[in-house]
Amino acid sequence: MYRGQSGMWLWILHRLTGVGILGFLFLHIADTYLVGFGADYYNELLFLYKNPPFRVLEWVLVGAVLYHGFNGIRLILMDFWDKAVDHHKTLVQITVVAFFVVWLPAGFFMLKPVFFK
Amino acid sequence: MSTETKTTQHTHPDPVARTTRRWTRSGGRPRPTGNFELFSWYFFRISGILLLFFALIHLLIMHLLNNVDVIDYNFIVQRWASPLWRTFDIMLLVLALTHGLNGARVLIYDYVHSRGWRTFAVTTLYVVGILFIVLGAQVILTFQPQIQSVAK
Amino acid sequence: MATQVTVKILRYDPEKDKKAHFETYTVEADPLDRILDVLNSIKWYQDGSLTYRRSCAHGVCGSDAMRINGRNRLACKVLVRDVGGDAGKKIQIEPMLGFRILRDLVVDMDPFFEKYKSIKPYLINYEDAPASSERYQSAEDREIFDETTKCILCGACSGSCPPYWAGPDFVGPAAIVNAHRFIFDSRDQGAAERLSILGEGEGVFRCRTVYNCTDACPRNIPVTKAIEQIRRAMLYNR
Amino acid sequence: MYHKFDAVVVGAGGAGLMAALQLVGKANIACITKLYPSRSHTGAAQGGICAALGNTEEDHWEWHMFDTVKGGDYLTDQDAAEVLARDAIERIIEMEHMGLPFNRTPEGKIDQRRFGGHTRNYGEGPVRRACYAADRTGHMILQTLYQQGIKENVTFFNEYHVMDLLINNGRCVGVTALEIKTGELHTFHAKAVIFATGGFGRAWRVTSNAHACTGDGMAVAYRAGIPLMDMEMYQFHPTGLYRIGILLSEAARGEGGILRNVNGERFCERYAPTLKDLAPRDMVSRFIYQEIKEGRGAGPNKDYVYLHVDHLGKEVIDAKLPDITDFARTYLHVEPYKEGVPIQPTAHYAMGGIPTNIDGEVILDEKATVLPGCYAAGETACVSVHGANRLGTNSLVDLVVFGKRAGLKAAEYCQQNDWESLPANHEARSKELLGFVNAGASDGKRTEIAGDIRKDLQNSMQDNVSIVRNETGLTAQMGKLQELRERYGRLRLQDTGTKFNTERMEALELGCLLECAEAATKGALERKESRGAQFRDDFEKRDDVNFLAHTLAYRAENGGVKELRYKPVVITRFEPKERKY
Ligand SMILES: Cc1cc2nc3c(=O)[nH]c(=O)nc-3n(C[C@H](O)[C@H](O)[C@H](O)COP(=O)(O)OP(=O)(O)OC[C@H]3O[C@@H](n4cnc5c(N)ncnc54)[C@H](O)[C@@H]3O)c2cc1C
Ligand code: HEM
Ligand code: SF4
Ligand code: F3S
Ligand code: FES
Repeated sequence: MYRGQSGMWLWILHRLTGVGILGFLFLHIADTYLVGFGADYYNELLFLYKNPPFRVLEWVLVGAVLYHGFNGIRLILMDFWDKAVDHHKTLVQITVVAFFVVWLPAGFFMLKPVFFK
Repeated sequence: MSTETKTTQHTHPDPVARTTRRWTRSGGRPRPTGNFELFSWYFFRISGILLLFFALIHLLIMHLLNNVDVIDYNFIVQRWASPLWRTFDIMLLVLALTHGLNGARVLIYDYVHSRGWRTFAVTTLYVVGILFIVLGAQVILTFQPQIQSVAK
Repeated sequence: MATQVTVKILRYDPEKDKKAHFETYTVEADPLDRILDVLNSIKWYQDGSLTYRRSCAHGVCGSDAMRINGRNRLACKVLVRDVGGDAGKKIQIEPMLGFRILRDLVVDMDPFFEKYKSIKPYLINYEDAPASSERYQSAEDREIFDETTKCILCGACSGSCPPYWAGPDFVGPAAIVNAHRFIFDSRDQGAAERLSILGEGEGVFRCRTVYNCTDACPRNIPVTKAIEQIRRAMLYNR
Repeated sequence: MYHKFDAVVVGAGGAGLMAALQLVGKANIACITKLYPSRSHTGAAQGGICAALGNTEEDHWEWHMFDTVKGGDYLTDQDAAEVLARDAIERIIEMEHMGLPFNRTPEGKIDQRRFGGHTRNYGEGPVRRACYAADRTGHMILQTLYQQGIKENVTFFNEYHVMDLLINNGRCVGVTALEIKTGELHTFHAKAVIFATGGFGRAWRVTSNAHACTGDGMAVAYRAGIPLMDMEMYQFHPTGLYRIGILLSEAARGEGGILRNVNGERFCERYAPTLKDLAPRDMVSRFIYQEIKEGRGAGPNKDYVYLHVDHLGKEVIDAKLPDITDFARTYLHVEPYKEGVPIQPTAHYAMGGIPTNIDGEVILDEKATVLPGCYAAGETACVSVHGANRLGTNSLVDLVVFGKRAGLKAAEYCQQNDWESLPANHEARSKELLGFVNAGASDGKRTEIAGDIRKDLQNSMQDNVSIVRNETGLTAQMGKLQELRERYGRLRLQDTGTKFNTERMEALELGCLLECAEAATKGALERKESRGAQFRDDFEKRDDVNFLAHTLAYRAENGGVKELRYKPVVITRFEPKERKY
């Protein structure tokens, strides 16, 4: 094992979330394809998505996209702004904080109807 | 103090701009390398920024403001009644897929080393990728709401 | 003020072992001793077969890059007290990742140097040099590539880079740093050649901005920054 | 394995690489080195390389030559010093053209700075003569030359340890070398061999030298019957980091750094009113020795003084002395911005070595008889440009000036001469040596530990053959070395492997150190005078009547110094005078 510092862990997560989202995207295209067959098929499938565990997964998905997106912005900053590289640590901190600041409240709103109904 | 302190060095704010100007001046400008990797890298950034816009709005609308309690066939029907949303979704689909497939390609290059397997994996990736773009696009573009559902 | 220091070292002898394994040693050391001194005292007084490279002993020759407590470091630039060895913490030493192990902490550096050579690490200038004077260069132009001239080719950066571990072909940050040293030298005219080499599949675009390299570099070279500058130079000069 | 090359260069430091580059295109060449070229100790050189370019103020090569001769306490061969000072200018320009990134003046020329012992107008005051690349000049030279080697496709044999020099019919015909990775013995058959293997600082306890600086080239030549010249002239650099000896370059003082004793007094003023802290190294080292001896040292043992750069300001320190200050922080946890750095003199540079003429040809006796096909350059050689004391920055010049000359001469020799066959049993001596070392693994009576012998050697050399020497110490040291040589005969070996057996390499290196130490001690014992690095408190005066001559030490067949001979000094322009600064 290499005890990499922050950059390495952020990169691993970026990769995992990227692949994760891609996987979900395939699924999502497939299910949306059902729309073409008519309402019954589609609405039946949606039932699956309405399961509480699925709702939590949905929140995780939102998290993945948020994280991947925010971290992507950090990478783009590093690429195009020479000084950003010098502030690597600060940028990492900002990314992580920004992610949680958005993701946790989002979770509250998304899961409220599931658990407090 | 000695005079040496006067030779303080000024760092140019942007070394890249400074040196590229030099190449242009001296005519030693790098040849276009026609490289796919540069394009791929750049595409990650461009599509990433666009995706940030599309994906976040998509998430906001579909998962936060609304959610699966509200979303059903009819919801889709109403949404795709507007060509604007159809365009939006088609953009999202194409960008996310090309961006994601590009990412998967990078992964293959990292972890699949034998020439044969690599070609195989990348080919499969492209085939599946194109298939899904076509499937997705077909739904979004050709979708016709079915009357009885609207009536329900 | 000598204290007892415990070190755990990954050992591998191609003539005896099938697999690498850890061995633990206890040595007397001063908190201000280098890890290299600790290795030396094991080799000289406990186990002569312990194998590692070393020369300068003060971080300028690049011989002894290895993984110390999980991170690539020069053994001669880490003191016992920097890693808490004097406070009873166990110190773990392993060879670098991403290289073939020849024996114990010694790894095969040949591929690394081949990659270095592949980026044409020498001044390319097609014009005749002035007969009896230097080529002029402003202090500002000299400053632009100052950092990357510091590289001692220790390999700590490449050995810390996940894409380098993953693929045997990636030229790696060290080679890129050395390309930067020439690409941004106002006297050099080989930028085009080097950029086209680095623009290929195994060049700068394999870097995923992991930043381990910059953390690992014992010469404090902003490696990632150099890589970014090259990528931008490529983009803006198509 | 057998290899055949027109020329073989042993060592890939500054001298070896420069020599190798001269042979490209003229001869089929190989460069053999026990380290990867970029690991050579030339890379550790910090401060600068001097040449009278006159970029920042008036300067002339004659002044440089004078300083070199005077700095060497008139033991310098003046024909060689002249070559050095003249050629230096061209070599610096040549390296700049190769791409060496020197620091620049505001006009874009190579910048220059002050260095110890370099003066204006024959001693009037300090002059800016040292060209530099921050404080990693040697690193940049090594990199640049190695890069040229890559460009010119020089064949490198990396991590091959040269063990023996082969001579047949009075001509040098090649070397044998051990491939470290496999443990295999290789023979390199060649018309010309160039030695550039660096110094032997590891014979002392406190040294600025790398672990690899074990005088291999000197010892190999010595064993093959070549004498070693002026080995007693070993330089102690005044400013080594306390206890560990890592060098803080003279550049620190060149940029205005100051030495102070425990009372904060700038003591150099007292001893050398004109040049003060920038007096030559042998002198400043003695000043420090004197301060410590008289109880003005700092620390619990009162055994170090301080180097101050804090008054120079952050910008100067960061721009011009970054590495040096980094060393202080890393190894002593001292902050040079704010406080003095504890320093003590450190074993640094061998003025002596394999004797050569000004073309780098190895010579065999006081009549300068040449050994055909054999060359040497760099620290391992003794031309002698440094005489009894080398000036700062003159070594790097030596490497490139005489490295180049040796290379050119060897190229000429290769083109003009035919092959000479290898001697019968050419591997016998190497195999015997290897056999001896390897037997340490199986022979139960072999109980001596290399680490102990090395430690004893280093401690005793530090005590007896360092800055101040005398009859008692030197005689004791001869006895000690005899004892160590005997103990070496009972050397134990734990590692029985063939691949990458570094314990074996270290044993071989220790043998080389012992040879060099003995030649140095014997030379110092017999030189009953004080001159440059050789300071005898029992003979405090320089004695030009008896000792204005180079020592040549010859080895006895079964070890030990057989005899000393003396070779006259070449004097052309400057008559010996008393040395004052
Ligand atoms: C810390 C420090 C700072 C210095 N600063 C300066 C300075 O500022 N200015 C200045 O002029 N001088 C300076 N010097 C002195 C100068 O750097 C050295 O004298 C010089 O670099 C020696 O170069 P070289 O080419 O002779 O040998 P090295 O660079 O030591 O190279 C020796 C080569 O020989 C090879 N070798 C050795 N033994 C064998 C063997 N048995 N088989 C095969 N290969 C072998 C090694 O692998 C290596 O490649 C400094 C020295 C030190 C230690
Ligand atoms: C939300 C906005 C997004 C942004 C800003 C963004 C940004 C980026 C960037 C900059 C990279 C390049 C990383 C690098 O070169 O090291 C990248 C890689 C990647 N992205 Fe995205 N992305 C976004 C959305 C997506 C989506 C929706 C997917 C899935 C379909 C995705 C999948 C991937 C994958 C698989 C990679 C490759 C990861 C790797 O090589 O480690 N991304 N992203
Ligand atoms: S960039 Fe730094 S870590 Fe990488 S090889 Fe050079 S000195 Fe070592
Ligand atoms: S660790 Fe590797 S991925 Fe890039 S930023 Fe450094 S080269
Ligand atoms: S021994 Fe030279 S870098 Fe550590």
